[in-house]
Amino acid sequence: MNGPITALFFLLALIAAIAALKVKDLLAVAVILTAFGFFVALLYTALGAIDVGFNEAVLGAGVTGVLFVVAIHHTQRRSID
Amino acid sequence: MFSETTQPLWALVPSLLAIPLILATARRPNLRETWTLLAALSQCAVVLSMLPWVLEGHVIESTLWSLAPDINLSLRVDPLGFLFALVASTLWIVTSCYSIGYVRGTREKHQTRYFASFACCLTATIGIAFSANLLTFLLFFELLTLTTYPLVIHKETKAALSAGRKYLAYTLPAGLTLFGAICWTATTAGNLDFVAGGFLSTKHGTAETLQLIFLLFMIGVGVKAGVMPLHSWLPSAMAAPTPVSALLHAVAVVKAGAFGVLRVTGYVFGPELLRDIGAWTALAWFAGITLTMASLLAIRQDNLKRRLAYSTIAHLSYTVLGAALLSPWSWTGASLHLVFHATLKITLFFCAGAIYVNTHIENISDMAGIGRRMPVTMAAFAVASLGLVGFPGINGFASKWSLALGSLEAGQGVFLGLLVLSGVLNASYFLPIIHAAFFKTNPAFDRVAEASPWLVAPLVITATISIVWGIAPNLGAHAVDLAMLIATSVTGEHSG
Amino acid sequence: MTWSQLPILTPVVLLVGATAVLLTGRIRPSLAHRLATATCASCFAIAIALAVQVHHHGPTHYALGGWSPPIGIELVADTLSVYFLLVITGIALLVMVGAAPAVERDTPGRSAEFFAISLIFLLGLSGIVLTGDLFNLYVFLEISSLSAYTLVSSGDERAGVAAFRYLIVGTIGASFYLLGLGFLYSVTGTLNMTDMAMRLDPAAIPVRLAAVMITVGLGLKMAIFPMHRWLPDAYTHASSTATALIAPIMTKVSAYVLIRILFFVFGTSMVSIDLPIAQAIMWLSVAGVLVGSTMAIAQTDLKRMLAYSSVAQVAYIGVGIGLATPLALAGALLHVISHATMKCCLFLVVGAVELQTGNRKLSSLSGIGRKMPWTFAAFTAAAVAMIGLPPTGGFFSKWYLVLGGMATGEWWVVIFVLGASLLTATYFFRLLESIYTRQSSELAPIKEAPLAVALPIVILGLAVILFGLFNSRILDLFLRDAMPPGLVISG
Amino acid sequence: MTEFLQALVIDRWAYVFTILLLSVGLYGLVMKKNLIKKLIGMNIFQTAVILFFIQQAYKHGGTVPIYDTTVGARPELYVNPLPHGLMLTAIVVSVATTGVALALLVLIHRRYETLNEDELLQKLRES
Repeated sequence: MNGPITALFFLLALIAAIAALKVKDLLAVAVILTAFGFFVALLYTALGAIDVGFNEAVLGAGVTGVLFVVAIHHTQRRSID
Repeated sequence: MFSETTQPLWALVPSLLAIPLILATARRPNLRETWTLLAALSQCAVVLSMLPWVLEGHVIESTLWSLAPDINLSLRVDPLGFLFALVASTLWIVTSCYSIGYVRGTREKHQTRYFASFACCLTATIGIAFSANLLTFLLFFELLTLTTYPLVIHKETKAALSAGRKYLAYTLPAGLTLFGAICWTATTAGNLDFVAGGFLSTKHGTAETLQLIFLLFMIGVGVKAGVMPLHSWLPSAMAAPTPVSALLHAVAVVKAGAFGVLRVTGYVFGPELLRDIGAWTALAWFAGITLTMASLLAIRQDNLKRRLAYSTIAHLSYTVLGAALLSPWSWTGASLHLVFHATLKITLFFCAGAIYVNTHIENISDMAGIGRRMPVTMAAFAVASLGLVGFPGINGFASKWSLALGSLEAGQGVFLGLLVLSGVLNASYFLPIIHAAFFKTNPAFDRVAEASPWLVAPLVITATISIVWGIAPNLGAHAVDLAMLIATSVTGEHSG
Repeated sequence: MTWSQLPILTPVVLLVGATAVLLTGRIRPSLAHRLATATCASCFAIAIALAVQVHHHGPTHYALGGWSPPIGIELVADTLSVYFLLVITGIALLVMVGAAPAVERDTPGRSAEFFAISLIFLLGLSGIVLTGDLFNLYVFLEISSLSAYTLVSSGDERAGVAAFRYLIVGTIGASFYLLGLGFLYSVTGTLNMTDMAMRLDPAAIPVRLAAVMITVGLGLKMAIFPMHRWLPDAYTHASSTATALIAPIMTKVSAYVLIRILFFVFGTSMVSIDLPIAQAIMWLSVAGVLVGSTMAIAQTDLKRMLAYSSVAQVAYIGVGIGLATPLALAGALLHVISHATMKCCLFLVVGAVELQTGNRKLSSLSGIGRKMPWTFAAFTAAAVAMIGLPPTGGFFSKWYLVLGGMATGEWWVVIFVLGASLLTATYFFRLLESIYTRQSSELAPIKEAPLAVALPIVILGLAVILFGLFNSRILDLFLRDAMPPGLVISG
Repeated sequence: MTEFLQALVIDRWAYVFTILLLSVGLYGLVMKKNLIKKLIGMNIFQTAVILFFIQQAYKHGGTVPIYDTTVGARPELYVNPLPHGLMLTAIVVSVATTGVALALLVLIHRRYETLNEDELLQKLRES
């Protein structure tokens, strides 16, 4: 809302989200998802929610990413869509 | 503890108490049957003990607890309910004796389930008789449906199971219809307590609404009463053992239906409203057509029990017709027929069962000459058939006579014609059986003798009662007095 | 301690119990079950105490951490929440009592974990009914849902897929709820239920959007048609104990949230007059009743049949909510307790049958009624209640529903509700017939279930009948006071 | 309604982004066949909801909700901190859900050796 920086983060998050759904290599997807989480965390910070931003960076980006990587490691890497 | 207001409650206790006792003594048949007999005797005694109060015109009412806002689970003994309870509980005694002889004679399986279900049914029947409002009535009515089901499928043969399914297919939708009708009544009237002369009036809705409610009620109770075209479960249900057919399909279940018709016409709608909305003509015509058609169909049946079943359908419609005509005499006749038809039809079923136990014959065409070998049984059969035909000197005459008077009183001569026609038809499907039984011979029966005393005694007793009441209808139970009390309270006029 | 602290006690006891069960499971596994049962028993006792307290002194408030509302989170025990708390803890206790053999069979060596998660599940549910804060409710909703997914996954080999589907649907439901909550917060600036009810402007567009979103979200959790697809799989493939625990109470608690938010926060007039939300719920529920009953007829697996009948029966509650008249809502609330008891009874019987025979195909049940007389006597009572015949609880909930429907002139609803009873009768009588009449030689060595398993079943079977006979006691003790503002049961 | 939409697009363009993000999540949930992709869709959906809350808390010209001596005790100048607190919890819930879901996926893969919905249904039907 406060100008171009927020808008940029929004755009990046949106692109990351779409990419996460489009890319077929799931390990790459996990990385993109982490990036998505990171952009969202930045967004939170830009919106004045520093604590939520930290939380998202650690949990939303970090832990979730690791969880996905572990799960993909245990299952399969390729996805048909 | 034993006061006037608790008495209707105590009437339910013996049969209810008998259920766990019967189940608990499953391994000891003699003890188990003792419970049944004891329960039957004490139940009858409790009911009879209320006779003086009822004759004095008291209406005994006892409320147990609240079932829903403004609606209580309450029992109420008025002349009509009393009459029905008396018939059911008295005939339970004889049926119990008969059942014991029958199930042992045919070595039925699952006898414990049989006796327990029987006790359940009796509880439900007495409950129906003493219900003080429509919700209590519905409660026991559905309970009767449920507890009869195990008895219908008792033999567990294919025919019995499909008869059970047919029974449910008719009675469950009927129960729901009744449920809907009762809900509708509760919504429009805000009250469900039976009142002699009816509690609904034209201010509770338009004529069309009330006609629709009446139709729903009649479908609800009419299925059990076997009013055509809702009758076809009844002949199928004859797959049950004979004592079941005898008590339940000649007395308890179908009479519960007929009793329901009396309750709804006389105590919910009332003669005045039914005349106003014109619903009585429709009911009367349904009953009139049923009693003619059923008699005609009975002639075509070769299976004795099925013929009796169609005869039952016809005779229940006598009661329904009497209720529909709304005159004092017709109501007297309807109430009397509720009682008198019961003793007659139960005798006939007992005879059919006695023949089956001894010879395993079910078809009438095979019964020629049996009267010579089982004279007592067939004599009782003859008495009961003549009673149903309407022969003077047997109790069926008294009720038919009142009904005839009632139809004249209501100015509906055409129904008198139907009654007479039905009497002739009755004769034409019963008399050939008696004729063939006594005046033909069949060497196959040479080694056949009377059935065991457990079976013969009950049918002799019921036949004797029929004759005694034929000569003095008011003896003992004051049936005529009670019937007149009912007619007076409902129609507001004195009969005779 | 004082009586006003009772509301917090249930969640705390459950949390402590869960931890203790997990720890003792490591040391003495046999102790875990007893500890879990004891925890449930004490929760039931607390619920009773709370009920007495609320009955005599009115709603009990407890401010968490001493922060008074509307800033802090508040626990509120009023009649409605106490009623649901009694159902939850009572059912939980009865399921727990006989759970040991089945759990040991279904999740060998991990029964302590199973019991611990069950207790967390109950913690979530009791939190939902006790909280007075809408966001807190979301958190408890997710706690109970997460443990429910885990419990479901403990079943047979297909349970994982069923649980995953349940998880996706459940999370979408919760997210919709949260989204709706966001809208509400944006216009009112509060999350406290009572506070919000006072500040709401029913005409505001965000409020209306929120009402739709929250209804959709809870509809998913409650399995209202057409959002019911997850339920049959989840209930069928979960282990028998998990199903007996989840099926009777999980959807009911979602119904509680729906009632609480629609009638207490939004208000009756908004959801039934300003917006056609109640009508939508009603018609979807009618469809659910018909679809659920019809699908149940087609099933060959006992558990799956019961699962579809759950869809239909929960829809009855939906019909009552949708009619939004005092009597219909009373019918819905009465159906909560009666359906919880009968469905719990039926699923416990399934568990007992699986335990004794290792099979639950309908065709293999022929003649089992004679082998397990007590269990199946209770089963029969519950089946009769499902059909809605007197004198059981099922009959009377239908009675109030139909009266409520007639009062508002919704004749089609009345006809469909009554007609659906026939469908229910079709599959239950077919089942009863084969249970009691046909003979199967395979069943020869089958015996009645052990006492601890059979006893809760019999108690539930009796309860089904007693709740019917004494329904007006329930009505007087709980339902009259539990009615939302503006709806009064006359008489 | 049109006024509401107008206000949404012009004054609050950020909400439009959030709605887009919601739709992307929903699209992934409904359209994707791979269960992990579905889960990612769910994650995006949840993030969008959380974002929505954070946006509500935001005020033009508001500062971070940490006491600042230059601003003083004037609540209208701070961003509303309450939704932040709530969303901390919501994020934890969402991560926990993801964790459970991934565990289930590992379980499913172990049994059926696929995470494709169509293949899974096929195998379920066969067994």
